Amino acid sequence: MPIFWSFICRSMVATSTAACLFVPVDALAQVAAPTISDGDTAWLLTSTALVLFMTVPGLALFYGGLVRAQNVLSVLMQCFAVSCLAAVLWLAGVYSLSFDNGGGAERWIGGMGKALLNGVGADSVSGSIPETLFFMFQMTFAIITPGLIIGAYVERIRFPAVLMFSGLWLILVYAPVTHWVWGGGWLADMGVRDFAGGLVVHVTAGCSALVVVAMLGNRRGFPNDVKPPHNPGMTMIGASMLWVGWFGFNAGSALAANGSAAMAMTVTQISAASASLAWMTIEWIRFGKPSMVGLVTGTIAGLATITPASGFVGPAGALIIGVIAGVVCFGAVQVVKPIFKLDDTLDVFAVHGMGGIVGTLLTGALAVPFLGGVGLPEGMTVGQSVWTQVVGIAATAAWAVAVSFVILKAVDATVGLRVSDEEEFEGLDISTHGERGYEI
Amino acid sequence: MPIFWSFICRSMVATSTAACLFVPVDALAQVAAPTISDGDTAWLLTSTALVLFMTVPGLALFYGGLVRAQNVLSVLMQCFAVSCLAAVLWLAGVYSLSFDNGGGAERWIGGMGKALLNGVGADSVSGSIPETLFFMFQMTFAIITPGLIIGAYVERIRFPAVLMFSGLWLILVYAPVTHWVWGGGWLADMGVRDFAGGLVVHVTAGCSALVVVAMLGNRRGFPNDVKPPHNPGMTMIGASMLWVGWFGFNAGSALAANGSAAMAMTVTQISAASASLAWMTIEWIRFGKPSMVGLVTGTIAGLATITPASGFVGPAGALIIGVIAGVVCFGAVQVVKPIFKLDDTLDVFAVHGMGGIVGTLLTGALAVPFLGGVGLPEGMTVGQSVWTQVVGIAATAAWAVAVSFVILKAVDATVGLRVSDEEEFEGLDISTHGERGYEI
Amino acid sequence: MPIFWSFICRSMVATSTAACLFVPVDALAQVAAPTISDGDTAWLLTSTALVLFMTVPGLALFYGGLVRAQNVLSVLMQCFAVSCLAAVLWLAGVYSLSFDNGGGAERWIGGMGKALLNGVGADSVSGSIPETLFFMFQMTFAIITPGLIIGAYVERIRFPAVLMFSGLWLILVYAPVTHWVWGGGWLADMGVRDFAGGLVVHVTAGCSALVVVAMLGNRRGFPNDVKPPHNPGMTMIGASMLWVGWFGFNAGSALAANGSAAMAMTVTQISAASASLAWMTIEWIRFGKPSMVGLVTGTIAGLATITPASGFVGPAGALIIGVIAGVVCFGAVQVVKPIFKLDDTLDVFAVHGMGGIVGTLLTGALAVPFLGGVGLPEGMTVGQSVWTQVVGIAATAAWAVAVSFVILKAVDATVGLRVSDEEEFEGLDISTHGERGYEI
Amino acid sequence: MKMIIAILKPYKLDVVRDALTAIGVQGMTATEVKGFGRQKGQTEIYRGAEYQVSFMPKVKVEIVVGDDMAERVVDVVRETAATGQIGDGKIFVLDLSQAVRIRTGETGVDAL
Amino acid sequence: MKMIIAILKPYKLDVVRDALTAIGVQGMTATEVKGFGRQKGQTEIYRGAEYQVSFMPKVKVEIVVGDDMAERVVDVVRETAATGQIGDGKIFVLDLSQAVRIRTGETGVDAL
Amino acid sequence: MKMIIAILKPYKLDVVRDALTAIGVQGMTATEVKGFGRQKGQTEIYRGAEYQVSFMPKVKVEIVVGDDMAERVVDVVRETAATGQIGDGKIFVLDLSQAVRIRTGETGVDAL
Ligand SMILES: Nc1ncnc2c1ncn2[C@@H]1O[C@H](COP(=O)(O)OP(=O)(O)O)[C@@H](O)[C@H]1O
Ligand SMILES: Nc1ncnc2c1ncn2[C@@H]1O[C@H](COP(=O)(O)OP(=O)(O)O)[C@@H](O)[C@H]1O
Ligand SMILES: Nc1ncnc2c1ncn2[C@@H]1O[C@H](COP(=O)(O)OP(=O)(O)O)[C@@H](O)[C@H]1O
Repeated sequence: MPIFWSFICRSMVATSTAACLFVPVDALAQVAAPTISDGDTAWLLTSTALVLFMTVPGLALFYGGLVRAQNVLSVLMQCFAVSCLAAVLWLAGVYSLSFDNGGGAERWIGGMGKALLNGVGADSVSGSIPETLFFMFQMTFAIITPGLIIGAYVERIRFPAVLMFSGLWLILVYAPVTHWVWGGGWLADMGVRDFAGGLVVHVTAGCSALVVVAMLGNRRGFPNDVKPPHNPGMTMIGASMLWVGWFGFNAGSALAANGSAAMAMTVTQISAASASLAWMTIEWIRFGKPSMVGLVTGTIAGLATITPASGFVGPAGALIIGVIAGVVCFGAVQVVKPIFKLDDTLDVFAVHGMGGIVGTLLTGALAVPFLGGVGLPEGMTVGQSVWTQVVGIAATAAWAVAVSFVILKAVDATVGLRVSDEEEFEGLDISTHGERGYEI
Repeated sequence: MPIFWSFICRSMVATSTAACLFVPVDALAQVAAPTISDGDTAWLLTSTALVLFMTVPGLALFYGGLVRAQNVLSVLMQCFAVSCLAAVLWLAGVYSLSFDNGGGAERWIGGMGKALLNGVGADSVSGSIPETLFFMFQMTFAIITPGLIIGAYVERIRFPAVLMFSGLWLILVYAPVTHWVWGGGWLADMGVRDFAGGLVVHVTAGCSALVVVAMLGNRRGFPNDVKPPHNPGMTMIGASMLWVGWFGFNAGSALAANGSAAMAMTVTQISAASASLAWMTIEWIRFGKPSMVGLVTGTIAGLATITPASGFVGPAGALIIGVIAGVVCFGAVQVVKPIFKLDDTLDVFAVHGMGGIVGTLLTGALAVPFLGGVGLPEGMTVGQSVWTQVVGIAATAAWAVAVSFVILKAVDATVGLRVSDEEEFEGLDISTHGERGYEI
Repeated sequence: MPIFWSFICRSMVATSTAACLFVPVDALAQVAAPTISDGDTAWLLTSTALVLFMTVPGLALFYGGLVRAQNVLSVLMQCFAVSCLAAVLWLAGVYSLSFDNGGGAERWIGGMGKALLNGVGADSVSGSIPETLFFMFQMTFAIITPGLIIGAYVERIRFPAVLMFSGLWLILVYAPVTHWVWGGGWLADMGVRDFAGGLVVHVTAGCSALVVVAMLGNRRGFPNDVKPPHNPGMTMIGASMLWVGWFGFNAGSALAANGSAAMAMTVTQISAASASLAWMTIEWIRFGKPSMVGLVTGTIAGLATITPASGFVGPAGALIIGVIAGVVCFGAVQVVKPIFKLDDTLDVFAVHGMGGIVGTLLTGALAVPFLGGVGLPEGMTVGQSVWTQVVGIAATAAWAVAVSFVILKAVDATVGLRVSDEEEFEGLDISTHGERGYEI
Repeated sequence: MKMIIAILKPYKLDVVRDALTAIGVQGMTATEVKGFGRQKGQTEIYRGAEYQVSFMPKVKVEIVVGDDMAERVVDVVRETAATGQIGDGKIFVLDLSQAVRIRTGETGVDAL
Repeated sequence: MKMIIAILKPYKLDVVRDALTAIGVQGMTATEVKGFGRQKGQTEIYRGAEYQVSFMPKVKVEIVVGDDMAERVVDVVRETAATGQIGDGKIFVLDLSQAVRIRTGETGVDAL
Repeated sequence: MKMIIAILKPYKLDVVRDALTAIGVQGMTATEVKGFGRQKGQTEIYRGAEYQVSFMPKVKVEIVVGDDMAERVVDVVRETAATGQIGDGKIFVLDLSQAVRIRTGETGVDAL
């Protein structure tokens, strides 16, 4: 929620009486250099750790428990390797493309002036925190986003394709969209609201996931002859870590340790809890048994959906968002695989894509003060606000789909997308990585 | 360690010279509005994440590893679902009942003025942190407390009973006791000391656990024909997470990032470590082999026992508390199941109940400055202080037992408490949730 | 990176204009008493939790997944029990020996004035944080260091030997070296640089590990007839936790929430990621398959290697360090066991020892501003700086080796080092602890 | 000698074993197996997708006894393992030509 | 009656079972086993150390049928399980002297 | 042909297998089993409660060989598996009426 919001919020703080308790105004006048807040820095250091924790081990476990036992290590490794790759690429230039000033192309993409953190030192400041910390916090978002897509292609993709796709995707999909929304690009100019990544993270990942599935093909045996989750307990551990880590994701996106962060944490919690209960209730009614896998999937749906809204809505809005998230994402799961016959194996689109879309839309409407929100963007009606969000969703989805398609074509033509049938049957653990998950 | 203590502690800070470095006194005089500390806020945001982490996945894993393989998912799900339910109920009114001003009934119960966080916004302040953050931090306590009780009824309870019992229990047991101790009720007035939840969390949960067992009955086959823990490694992971998370629980209860928090963390660590070693030693002597499950059970005993004392005692006191915790809780485990024949399956009373009772008692005595403590409550002798604590324990235990009994009667009469024998044999994973834990 | 660095850094801060925004200078002049920063305190409370999390459950799982299924609990228990023991010993006197003023022996060892935290209360201050917090943060380092050595002796050591060795080792190896490097001893005087424990943690543990192996002997069946890792997924969870926790380790060693901490976090991340990718690439080329166990071992190598450098180098230096870490530690693994025939079972020397050595060396060279570092120690050339580091490494390694040898002799003569062949075959879980890891 | 192979519901293992011990059977060997038969496995539903578990978990017990004991053993297993519900399992009897106790080298019924 | 023991590649279990059901076999019992034979296990490399997995995972299927069916069953198993690659497995046939259905006490082919 | 079934202490599997390979046995099939016999299982204590593990983990090896080899196999197993301690296990020998190699359809001793 990034830098622009942060500047605004910081300037508000600088002129507010309460905050000035800590900042004698005359002192401020004398000193031109920006300064950091140790409290904000402390929280962002923590948030960075929390968001990294979401991917490794959180997301890795959430996904790893759902595949069959012969593929568990491949999933863990995909998450881990993509994390490492994203970290290095973020340093190499993706951060710069996302957040550096793009000059003439500023509406579309950032510049390369901060590639390799060029010119950014330990005393560079961004808002009220060190710039390297902003860099790190944002890096963890760039790590988890391609990680989310993994759920679509597990159990059948070639490992080199994972690396090549994820790398190109970060550069060609993630960086531009991040720049549009958070880096001063055209969606930011339009007033699109995305507090912690409904568009940047969930819509990009969810829509790209569908393209991956379409081009990679379904698992052998899908839909009738596939295996149930081999270790739902592992999935629950992952979901719990995602939940806890999401506090860093959303409340960290306030880029400060303040009331906005606390409220973001509150609405995150309410949405997660109510979406979980909603999903559980639907399963209970529909299938006669409430399942643990369902319950925790609801949690993730609630978390994904509140993400864009988390700095704008209040607790009542969060309750509404949570229940809608549970219902809509549950519904989406019943459509993508059974009806569209698209083997989005771990439901990336249904949970993250739909969650991101719905949450971004609702952000347009539920920020109204009546529901405890911070209010609509200045000068906008609800209709205008929602429309702006629709434009954001459409543009993000279209870009993610189109560019993912091109990348996958390139990957298929070079390193190849899919393993052989034998490798798929034997499982990627042995065939790709030469390891076995359990020797018990 | 709540709001009252927080106000006191904050006002002390406001008048202390050292703290004034950061708060020019004249500025303070001019501004009536309370303000937040970003450092304190950063720590409480973190603490909230840590305490949520204690329940999911911490407690869930701690418990899940101890049951048989056919019930592991049911335990994980119970912990997770109770967390979601508690979060929503906390928002709906339990927070308000606990901490809002109760008007004429203030000695007994809070009001409903803050139900749904009515009137509480991102800029509401509680002590030196946002009120929503206080709300969230306290919510995580309301999540873990009914979670602890789960250990008493695993492997045989109906899932609807879990939800109904936990929900009613939060409203009828947790909210009043919290109000008595931390919300300005009669125990607070008396000067009862409970820094982080010896009474509010551990005594309530531990005593209610016994009632649950008495009414639900023992597991089939108890005590001779029950299964050993199916995955002690899972239990160890959970215990470790509880340990780390407990830093948020106890040091977070200082509601500030200060010396009191640091000391609370210190004594927490010392008690956990020494209780673990005590338990291990006893097992080694008594059974000839020190077990891992025993070691980590000792840790939890040490943590539960230091909880009420953690803001009042010093390192020497913590050593004493830890060793006593290990010995007493070990002893209690040898009594409840083998002698009373009460199948408190995962030893909720012996570890948490006894820990809470012993810790609350010792808080009365060991706060003496001689042992590095903060001193007894003003104007009290050791005897008076201990007596006050005894009253607190007795009142809390009595209320928890009586009201739990009534709730369980109601639950039994409506949704039913216990699964059928076949379901119990087959395991709750399949029979209640339609899932299997391991497909390896 | 401790107290001395902290004082320096604090005094710099106190005289810098930017920082003074928060500290009206005249107020500072009037008040002699040192004061704490709530933001720094918040971050160090968090860091302490993160570093404890590294050992339990992080390291325990990292190691536990690599042994055979019949020893998993013994490894978890060794890590956990050593943690408890270290905590109590740290309080009892090891902290004091490390950081208290040693009077006449100051160059070699601290005093016992702060044993049992004598004279240290909730309001004692160390730098800008409570002293009890400094005590706690450092304790977590004292916990993990003997924990690291466990990897060398798993699957065959007697449990009493684990406790006796670890306890004596903390007193006789860890305390002196810590004092030399961070407590004001002779290496600190020389200007040796070790930001977060390359010498204190990794070189001591890695070198002692080799001595343990030499004296304990290899596992039965080593090298041809030993079992592959029984649960690599567990290892990955542990590695992820180590990664996330390492943010507390390195960025926490700034002892403040500032730009130095943020930069330390940044270089930690870059080194971890690039070492992982380097290791993966080598495996891929050399063995035809990139393994998950290899990838995450690379991560730990990268983390260990950046540790001493993390407060001194910039992102470019971190990239270099990471790649070198991956290559060198991979190479070391191929030497110690296959060529030296030393069954350093979980590669403690190859990963931690070599990582610590290489990182400490590179700290001497890569701190140059040209690579974004903070600069060499005042008045030193690169050659002098590297030479100083060499002396530090040699002294630390020699002390660790010699004293470990003596300790092990004593342990062998008293409680005995090694279990019987039958116990080793049956596995330590049953034979030593009377438990089984999986009952699935 | 006979080798009696019984496929049982897993929770019957203990009671069958106790009953056999009572009539003087000294040893047996049990294996976890997957049974396919008239009794069908459960359906599990994860996120709306149905997974048919085609088998039932069973336990296979192998008991070697002298010819004289064989009938008795079959009867005892049948009596203790039967619940009357589908899936109770089967008993199969094979002829054994030799048995050896590894420890001592004893052969025939002495080896049991 | 005959007890037919087939050692198969694990992924052949489903197709063999379907084929047997199609010819009227009512039940069978499967066990996960480790096979040692001409087909050798994989090599796994962890941190540079090689671990030779000496066995291949196989599934053992036990099918009891009347004498008349036995040959048919052997043929069907052979046809459906064969891939022509080393490690396809074996079929062994034993004579059975008795079979009992625990639920009802039926014996002989009626018990199957 | 004979099917030789050996119940062994698990750690003897490798040495028995090597010895059999040395005398020309080409294949065998191993299963993890639970043994009940004179040798009793461990007691585990968790939080003071005793859990009696009634069985001992054993491994069952099935080896099919021609009649001529059978005695030799039994002897080799006995010699290599014996430790002289209780629980060493048993060897059972059954007659086999047929063996088929699935891959090729070979039958009899050629199939082994
Ligand atoms: N023909 C057979 N050969 C081998 N095992 C069989 C056969 N028929 C049944 N079984 C085993 O017996 C178990 C019980 O059989 P099932 O048909 O379900 O019920 P019942 O024993 O009551 O007739 C099956 O799960 C399977 O393990
Ligand atoms: N003599 C034997 N006795 C028992 N089982 C055998 C024997 N030979 C082979 N097997 C089993 O059959 C499986 C396949 O045998 P293998 O020699 O690998 O290939 P193939 O069946 O194609 O000849 C082995 O893994 C083993 O389980
Ligand atoms: N009558 C039997 N039928 C089948 N298996 C048996 C029988 N008796 C023993 N066993 C198997 O042999 C194993 C060893 O037997 P046990 O009586 O413990 O020792 P020993 O072989 O030295 O006499 C048992 O654990 C069991 O698996």
